Amino acid sequence: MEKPLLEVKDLAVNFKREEGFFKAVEGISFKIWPREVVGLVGESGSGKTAASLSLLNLTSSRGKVGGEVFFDGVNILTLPERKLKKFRGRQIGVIFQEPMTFLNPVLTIGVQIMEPMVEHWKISWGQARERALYLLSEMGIKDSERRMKEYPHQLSGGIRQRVMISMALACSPRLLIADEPTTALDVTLQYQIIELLRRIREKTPMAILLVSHDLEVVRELCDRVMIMYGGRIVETGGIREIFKDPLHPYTRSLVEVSPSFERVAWRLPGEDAPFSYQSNIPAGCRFQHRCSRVSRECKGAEPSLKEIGGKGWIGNSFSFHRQVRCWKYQEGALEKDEKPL
Amino acid sequence: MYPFFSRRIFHAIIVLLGVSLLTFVMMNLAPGDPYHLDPELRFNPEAVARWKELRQLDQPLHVQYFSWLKNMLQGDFGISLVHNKPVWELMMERVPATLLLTGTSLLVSLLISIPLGVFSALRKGSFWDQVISSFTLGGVSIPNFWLGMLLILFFSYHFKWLPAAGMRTVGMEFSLLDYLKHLLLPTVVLSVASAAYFIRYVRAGVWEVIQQDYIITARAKGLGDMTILLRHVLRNAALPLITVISLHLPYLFTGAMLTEYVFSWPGMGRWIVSATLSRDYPSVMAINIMVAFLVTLFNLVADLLYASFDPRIKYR
Amino acid sequence: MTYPLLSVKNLTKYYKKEGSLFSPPEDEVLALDDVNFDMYEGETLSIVGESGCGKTTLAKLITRLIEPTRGFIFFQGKDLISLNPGEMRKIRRKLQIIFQDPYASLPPRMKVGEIVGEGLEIHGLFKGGKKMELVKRVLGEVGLNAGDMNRYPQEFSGGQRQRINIARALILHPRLVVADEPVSALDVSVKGQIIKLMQDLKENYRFNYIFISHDLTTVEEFSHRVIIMYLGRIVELASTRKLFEKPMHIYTRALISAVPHRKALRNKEKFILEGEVPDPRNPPSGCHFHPRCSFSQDICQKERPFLKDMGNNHLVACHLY
Amino acid sequence: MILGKRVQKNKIFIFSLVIITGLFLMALFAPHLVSHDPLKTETENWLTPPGPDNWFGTDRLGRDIYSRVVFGSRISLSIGFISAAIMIFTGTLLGALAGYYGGIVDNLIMRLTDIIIVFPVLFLIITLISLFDSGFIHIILIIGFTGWPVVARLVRAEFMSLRERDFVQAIRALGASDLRIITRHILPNALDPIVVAATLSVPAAILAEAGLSFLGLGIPAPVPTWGNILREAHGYFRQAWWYAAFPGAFIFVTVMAFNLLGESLKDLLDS
Repeated sequence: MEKPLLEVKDLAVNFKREEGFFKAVEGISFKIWPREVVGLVGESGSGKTAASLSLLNLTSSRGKVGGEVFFDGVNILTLPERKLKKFRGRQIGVIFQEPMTFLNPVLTIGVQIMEPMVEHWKISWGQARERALYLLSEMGIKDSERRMKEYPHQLSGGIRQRVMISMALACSPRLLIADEPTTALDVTLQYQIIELLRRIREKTPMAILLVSHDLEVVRELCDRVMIMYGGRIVETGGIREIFKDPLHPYTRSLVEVSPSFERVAWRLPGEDAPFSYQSNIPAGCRFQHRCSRVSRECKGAEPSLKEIGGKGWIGNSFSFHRQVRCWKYQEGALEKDEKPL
Repeated sequence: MYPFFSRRIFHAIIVLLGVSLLTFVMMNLAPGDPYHLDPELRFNPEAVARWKELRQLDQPLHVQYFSWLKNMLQGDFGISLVHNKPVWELMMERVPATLLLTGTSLLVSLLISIPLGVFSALRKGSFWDQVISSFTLGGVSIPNFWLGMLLILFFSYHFKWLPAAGMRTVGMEFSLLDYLKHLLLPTVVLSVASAAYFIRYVRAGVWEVIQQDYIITARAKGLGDMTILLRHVLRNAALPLITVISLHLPYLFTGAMLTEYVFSWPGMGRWIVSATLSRDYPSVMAINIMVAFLVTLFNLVADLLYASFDPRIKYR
Repeated sequence: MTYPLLSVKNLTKYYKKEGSLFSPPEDEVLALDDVNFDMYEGETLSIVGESGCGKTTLAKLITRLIEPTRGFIFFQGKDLISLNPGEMRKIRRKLQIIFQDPYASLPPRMKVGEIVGEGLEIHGLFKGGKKMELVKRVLGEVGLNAGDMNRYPQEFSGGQRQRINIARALILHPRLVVADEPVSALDVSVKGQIIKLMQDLKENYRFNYIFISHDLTTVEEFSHRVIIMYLGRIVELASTRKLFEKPMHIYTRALISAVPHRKALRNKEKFILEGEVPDPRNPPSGCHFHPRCSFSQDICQKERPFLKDMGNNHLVACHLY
Repeated sequence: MILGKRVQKNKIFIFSLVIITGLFLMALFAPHLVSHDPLKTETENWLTPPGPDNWFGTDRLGRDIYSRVVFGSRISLSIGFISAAIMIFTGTLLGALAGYYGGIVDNLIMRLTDIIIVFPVLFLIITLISLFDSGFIHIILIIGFTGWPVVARLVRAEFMSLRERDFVQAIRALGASDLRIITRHILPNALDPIVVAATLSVPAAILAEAGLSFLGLGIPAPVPTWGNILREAHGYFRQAWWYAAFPGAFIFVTVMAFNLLGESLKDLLDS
């Protein structure tokens, strides 16, 4: 059987703040298999971006990353910076959310696409140029020769995001982390980028971790999804199961707004979490303040991430479990939940 | 790109015209008439009238301004009331000395401040960063004329290593070493404040750049630290520094004036003080115009440099 | 006689900085090109389009936060553009705006009570205790507590801040509220709550609102009519039901196609657009949409299509019809 | 509030405040602190080194340098404060008008600023002083009215960006008048950088006055100012190091204290 490409164990990210540490991500564990496309969904502040960037130790200097990240069996978090650099860009590529700020304004996009190849493959700029041109045309950019000489501010939003993707794919990484790749774009462009990612997914033997706040985007591309809330994973499962039968109340609130959701909506009574919810973590379930079905046990202790039901399969080689972090499912209380309130 | 250049040059011309107008207004605010200082003219109305006619002082103000401006453009700044020599000649004797001093210290302070500032930003909060920050605080706070006196006390009077005054040893034949020796202390004194000021900006600028999203991108590509620093950080941090230098220039001249005074450096700074004390208005105004002209010129060059380095401006 | 609550005639806005001696003349940027529509009492009108379509410009023009290049805005029969600043300030009581960004739209150093009550003070309506009482009541109505009056905006989440914004606008009992993407900065689970709140309040306060959005799905539930905009122009205007049932303009169809997993469209043809919205500094000739339109003909490049009534007040600007 | 806690934690802020308060008290109670009449000459005691009778030594006329330095603080601080106040007031007013109204108003004000700013400050001050004489009031006014352009540029930039912010637009949409928008909404939010600029203007004014006096263009002798003492010391300091050391050190410490205060204020207000 194949080994997982990425195995994350107990990942934690803490940010140093004036008032002490603030836990952005706490105890996250998951695996990504080769060629698999996994979604990581959560609202702003849920820790999804911190979690994805911490895989390569790219959080700012104030962020402390804990836990283990095995890439192809190597624990890359324990590597010295010098060796970790060999993974960044080469084994794992990253697409960022806002192409305008994540591209260097004073360098031509050509240089920015070529530099990871020059760095990792030790090839000449001339050789890198060939591949850069190829990548740009693969991204559907016409007159790539001219584009190579342009600066980010001269490009439109859609082209910038394509440049960003070319950059991440430059060294043919084995894992692609895409952090909200469509969020900054207009609706019709989002669609184009999703289609582009779908094509890339079919053409390259690359695994993708797609980070997004939008379950619909994830649904378009992913096999499997993990839902985060308050720095924790609250539910995981195959994308179809999640849409058909969301277990965690938070997941349910996300799925309910989907136009295709056909069941009775619960409607969350609670407001979105007050902005400091992470510095002031409640005892018990983190979702309790917004949950419509909160009971006494939810306020006592935090539920664990529990495996539910049998194994799911991706293709026929990788298996996974459905998991949920909610008291309702801790003691086989499944039936109770089936009836809408 | 060319519209930007021509507009910028036009702007500089407008500023210079404003400068000349302001100077002209100040000159006309001068109490009494300059000829009052001349005992021969003082009690001789006919001579006064002739004197006035000669200098076109009987014309309306705007005519006077334009003829003054015309003269000035031809290098005629009038006659010094004290030295009885054309101001232009006096200026040509002194401008090079000031430019030598300010130029050297600008260069020195940049050579010191860029590496220190970059280092400080990369190691923000470290022991050495704090040492450098303390130095910059002292540097911007210390009155440079006092610093000059202290240095003279130590290096000239106490240790007798370096000369305390002038540009060269009087009566000695030209020697580069002698020049450099004379230049050393004034340069140090003048550079301290500028270096401190530049370090702060370089530090803040580099720190800001390394917070930017595109630095995360560069790191995510697995680039080496040196590549990131040189290609991604410094290129972006260097641009604002050009502006900072040009904004700092007037302060450099102010510092030069005091430094020249302390070290008896034969430049414009010392001259404007003596000219002011002796109410030699043509000289005072000429110096003002000259300095403002130099600053404007440098600002213009800085802006054009900035524009040709920053792709975002080039295409506007 | 009944006249429309709001009537927009030939409204055009170019952003342009006149080149002076000292600053560069900037290229003319097209924001709004000859826009016409009426809005009637009791209706909720939505304006939908992507970035650069002029929807935010339109919001700012209607509330006269910026001046139009050409055109007229009649509000309750009055020509807003001709009003002098004093008259305009008075009429603002009836004409409110809610901004997109809940973080930027509240003054950071004022307490919520002061923020919400400021409108009353400006218009000299209530002061002191009476004012505070009213503020308390309105805060209650938008789902906040009286105790929140003494807190600062930073202490609230995005959704709560948007509630404060709504309270600030509603305390003056406006006739028309222009809501410029009020929920697009909010998380998915909060969006619905804010929209529901606005609908509930509409019943109580009897105001009308223009809802601006980039997202067609958001507006489907509650708006009576929808305007679709593209690069400064209205391309389609119809009742919500008709628009979703029978979208006419290719752009509208593409917008609807872009909504993932829309049941209604699952079996219908999908329109996927190539390319991007063109540069508004240099808009295409003729129909602004023609470079991205797969049905583009010669005429589309030459002539601008005007809005045509296809029956039942379904207006579309396209040479195909 | 949180700011209060941060103030307590910021030792530099407290330290600089203590020094400045000390200097203030010194200026205020100068007559009670001195051991000698700062103007009384005792020629037989000229250039005495520091000792129990004359803590900072005596000058070329036998005057007590300590007493002169203490009295000098009155001039330095009052010039520093009043000139800085003029700079801030003028700069804020003009910067606010330019930034809020834009257009012609902005163009006129900014062109004036451009023109003044290319003159090195001290050159301009000296020139003006040669025209108006160097009385106490004149010096304060001249330093104040030549220092505003920097403040004006800063305030203008703040106003321009605040004017476009949503919350200001929202107040405008409520029907508020320009005066209300400027005073109640823009100014309070632009206050932080103005406060910092004000703190940093004081040492700039103090240095300008000291430099002026040092060049002999400041307040005429025999009034003791730190710059004046340094000027007199210029001819004597090789024999009498104390002549220059003490007044200079006082300028240094005062300027540094204000710079520190400004820096720490910036840190406090930024976060």
